[in-house]
Amino acid sequence: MKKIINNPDHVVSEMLEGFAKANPSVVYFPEAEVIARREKKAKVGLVSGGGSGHEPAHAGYVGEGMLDVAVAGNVFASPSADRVLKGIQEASSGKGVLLIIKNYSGDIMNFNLAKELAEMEGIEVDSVVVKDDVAVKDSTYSTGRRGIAGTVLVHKIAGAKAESGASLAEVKRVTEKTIANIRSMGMAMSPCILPGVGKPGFVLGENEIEIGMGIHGEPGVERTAPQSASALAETLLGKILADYDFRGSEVAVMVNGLGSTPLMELHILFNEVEKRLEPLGIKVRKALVGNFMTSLEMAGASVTLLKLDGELATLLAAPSAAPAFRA
Amino acid sequence: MKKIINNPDHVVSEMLEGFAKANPSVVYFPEAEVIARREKKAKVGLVSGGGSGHEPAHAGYVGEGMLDVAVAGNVFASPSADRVLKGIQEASSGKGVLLIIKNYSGDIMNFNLAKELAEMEGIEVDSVVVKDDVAVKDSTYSTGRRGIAGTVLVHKIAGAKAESGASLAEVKRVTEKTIANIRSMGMAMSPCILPGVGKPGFVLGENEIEIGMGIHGEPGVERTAPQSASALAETLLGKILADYDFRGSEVAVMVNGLGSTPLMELHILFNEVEKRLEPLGIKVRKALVGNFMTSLEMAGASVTLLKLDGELATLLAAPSAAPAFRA
Amino acid sequence: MKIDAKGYMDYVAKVAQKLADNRDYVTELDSVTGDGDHWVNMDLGFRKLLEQRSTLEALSLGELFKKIGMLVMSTVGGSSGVLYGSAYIKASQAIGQRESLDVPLLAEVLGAMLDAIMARGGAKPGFKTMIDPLYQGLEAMKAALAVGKGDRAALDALRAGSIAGMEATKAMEAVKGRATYRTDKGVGHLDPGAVTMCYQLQVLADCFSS
Amino acid sequence: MKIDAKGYMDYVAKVAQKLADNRDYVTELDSVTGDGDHWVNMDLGFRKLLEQRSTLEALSLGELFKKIGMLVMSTVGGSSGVLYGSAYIKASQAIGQRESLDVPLLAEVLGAMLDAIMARGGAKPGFKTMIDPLYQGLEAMKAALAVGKGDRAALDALRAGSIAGMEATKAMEAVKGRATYRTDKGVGHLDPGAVTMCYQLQVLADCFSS
Ligand SMILES: Nc1ncnc2c1ncn2[C@@H]1O[C@H](COP(=O)(O)OP(=O)(O)O)[C@@H](O)[C@H]1O
Ligand SMILES: Nc1ncnc2c1ncn2[C@@H]1O[C@H](COP(=O)(O)OP(=O)(O)O)[C@@H](O)[C@H]1O
Ligand SMILES: [Mg+2]
Ligand SMILES: [Mg+2]
Ligand SMILES: [Mg+2]
Ligand SMILES: [Mg+2]
Repeated sequence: MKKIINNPDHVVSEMLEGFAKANPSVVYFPEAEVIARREKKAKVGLVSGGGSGHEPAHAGYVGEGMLDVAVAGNVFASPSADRVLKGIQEASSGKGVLLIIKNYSGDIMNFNLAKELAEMEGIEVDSVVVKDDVAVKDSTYSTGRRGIAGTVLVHKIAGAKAESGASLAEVKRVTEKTIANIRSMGMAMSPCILPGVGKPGFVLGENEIEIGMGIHGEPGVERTAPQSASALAETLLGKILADYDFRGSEVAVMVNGLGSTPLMELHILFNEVEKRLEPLGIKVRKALVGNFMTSLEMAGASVTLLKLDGELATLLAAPSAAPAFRA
Repeated sequence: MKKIINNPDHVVSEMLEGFAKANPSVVYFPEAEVIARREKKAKVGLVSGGGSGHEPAHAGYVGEGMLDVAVAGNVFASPSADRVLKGIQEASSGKGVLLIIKNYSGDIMNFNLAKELAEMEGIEVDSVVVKDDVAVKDSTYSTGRRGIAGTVLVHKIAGAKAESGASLAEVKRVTEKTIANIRSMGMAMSPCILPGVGKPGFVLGENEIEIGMGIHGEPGVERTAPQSASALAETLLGKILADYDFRGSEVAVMVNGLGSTPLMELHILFNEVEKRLEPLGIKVRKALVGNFMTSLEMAGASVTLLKLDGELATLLAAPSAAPAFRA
Repeated sequence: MKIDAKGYMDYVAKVAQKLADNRDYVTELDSVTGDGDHWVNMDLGFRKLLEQRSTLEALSLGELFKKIGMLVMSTVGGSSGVLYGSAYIKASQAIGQRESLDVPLLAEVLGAMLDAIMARGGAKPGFKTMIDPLYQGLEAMKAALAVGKGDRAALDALRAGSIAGMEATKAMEAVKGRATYRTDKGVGHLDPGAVTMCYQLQVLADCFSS
Repeated sequence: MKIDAKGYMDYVAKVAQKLADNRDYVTELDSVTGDGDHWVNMDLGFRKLLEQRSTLEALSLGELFKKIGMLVMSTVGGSSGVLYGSAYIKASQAIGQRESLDVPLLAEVLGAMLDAIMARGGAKPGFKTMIDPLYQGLEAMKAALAVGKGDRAALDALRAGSIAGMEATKAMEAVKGRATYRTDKGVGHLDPGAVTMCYQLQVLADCFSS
């Protein structure tokens, strides 16, 4: 394993230390692995977070117009409730705090526990759960769908709404609307290596890719032979459109790289996705192509579609000063 | 080889087609593989470019406050003179055009030929050559130093100056000053695969990294065992500081990923670099950590230092709307 | 057959060793059905406890459990961190002022842990989680105690039950946790959290017996 | 021993084949001292020429060379694109209105190409580039013609000289191009551009001889 690190136990703290030095607009709380805006505002506080290894998520999305606080867990492990509690405290200005949680049992449990602890301190806290990954069947009984790259668009829209001075209930409403209208589907071509493990978590042969693999290398829906960009766009979009009818609507499209897939390939994939939308009467109002929610050095990509109405389109286009999402 | 592409012969055109669709602020000229700003201004035109495979360079740096035009060659091959000529024509508003060339013989020959052709058409053209890579000994006799990641800072500063309405001579002066004060040093941990070749261009064993390798996989200065982030910062900074005395100055620092090195590791490396600068009286005024000048999916990173005076610091901080460098 | 705070930290050290010995196996299990970090998480937690061994040994038993709960919860994160954290905190309440664990108190403590894990994660026995070995081990142990079989038999029942519960996860369909993302719901694969839970119960029974 | 436009395109097809047969070898050479794309570049250029074969064959010889130069320059890019492009354009001027290449005109054409490459890239014989086989081949050819040895002998001299020039690059230190980035300046490795130049000169001599 060749990684530019010092000690697997310290990757998160050294990364965030470096991140805060490189971005003077944030402050770093080392005990809690929390990154928060330096300038606070009286507004609804937005807290997100999750396991590390998905950079620039989540710290990169802290900034005016987006999150107030990102809470980092260890690599691929939800941050603990006490860290999230610290995040809530930092985000709170008395107007309530909204937690944006990705749907993994670890995250749900830790964020909910933190919410209870914060409420005991008198902070008003509400939460939303992002579950955009159509690779997994939705279910109320079991854990259900994962939250993946679409979360970044949720951060953006919630952030713009909160920045506008809206109430906690209003921010939550718009955030839930975003979540209801967003779908993603991904695929992986090579594994990633956890710093503490030192070898790949799974193997994909020279002639295999995995459709629907999760951003932590959780299993996907099928292994196929490598496909052309065109066939891949067909496959990924096909799964998304089978789940949600985007026909005739305006959308935001995100083509997200998982880590080691070159931007060249992401743009080629986006080109193929875009070609298929027009004939369906789907209009791309905003496109995002890049590494927004990664899985360490995994190769692969995901496609996300978000249906926009006037409100969501305006919020998506609003300014953002977050280091990894400037608009 | 698993790549998200359709046909190795079409990677550049499909990528740029996708890029232009995703970024409405630019237009794409397919015959010449040129990306240009949609809104033109009467000002000195700035043209850069080079082989493809270094994304987001160079198209990602086209936008208000940065380049006017990026000209793309085939993967790792300089764009041909006729493409560069088209780029110059698009960038020209009658106030002269400055070419920012990276120091490779192919680039030098093609850009110079294009310059001659444009001058025959009556366009005033001047050029600068970036050679920031201290891995290679400088020399006036031979090809000399390569231009690598530092080029992005050159684009930024030249772009801000041109945007201010300065004359061609003034823009050139400030650009040359930037070039004179910039140094980079990189290292690679794994190879990249040219789409037209389909297999890695070189092999690095599980226990080797290459210090000083170029952004096209050109040979470096030595192979060593993998090093900790701390040792690596020492090695790379050591080579830079041995070449140029940055002590006591204000600098911009860029830690650039070559493609598949996670942002996590780049921030850890930056953290180590930063720690070493303070004791030398070097003050980090601006830090950039990310993938700015890549080598397809190569793993590795480079460190760049640019000495700032008041003029350069102001220009570096000026606004930019380029998709890959928003400030 | 009693374990005090110091004895409990000896137990912690033995679990740490048991985990260290099974790094690849446990990692592999979580790689197949989950995200591959379960061993890293557990190892991190137990190493953290050992780092603080001298401080921890000096605590009362109830305080020790509370402190372990807090440390595990905050160091580990993820699903296992919050679940074990909640389990230890709830167990510390069950222990109260008592200064050592005997076998009947152990049954109480394990019961409190089971309740806490189920309450925190919303999972039940049969969901293919760390709950299964704990539930089946504890049921067997309680049954042995109920018919007055004595400590040693109760510990043997705990051992056998937890192994059975762990092994039963192989055939189960996952309802909570990452194995639910598999189209086969993980059927045919052991649950990693059940395996490490089982390790802990085995080592615990051994510590009482020795 | 004459080659017209159609004959020249037959030559182009043979070079394309020769390149296709040596893909891994040439790629490997540029991977060692350069950036690994030399074969891709040359292959792209020659495939482009073949795609347009019917149009190209219909041109006059001078027009053909000019068009080849433009196509190679714009399709290939990189160092080889601009160097071969310049070479062919300059050669088309040397050809002027003449409709076929004979051996003496070939020497003139190669001389024009050599001048153009040296002028464009600023390199000289001995700099470890594509220039070396061309220079040594042409020198040998001209020497043979000067002493009136006849076409066949002149072509043999071209063959032998270009091979010698190509092989000599192994021991040379690079002054221009990517091999200069190596601390050893590429000493011990053949220059890829010299190898493909040599291929072209060999195939050219063969075309004249057959
Ligand atoms: N809701 C839950 N209730 C009980 N146990 C659970 C639950 N979710 C997950 N687990 C257990 O946690 C284990 C995974 O732990 P770990 O890998 O450390 O966390 P994560 O799943 O967050 O990566 C699973 O194998 C399972 O035994
Ligand atoms: N200045 C120069 N003059 C003559 N030949 C050169 C010069 N620079 C490079 N070459 C030749 O070009 C070859 C490399 O071509 P190629 O790989 O296609 O381009 P690039 O170096 O731009 O990747 C070298 O092997 C060398 O023979
Ligand atoms: Mg995890
Ligand atoms: Mg090249
Ligand atoms: Mg796990
Ligand atoms: Mg080359």
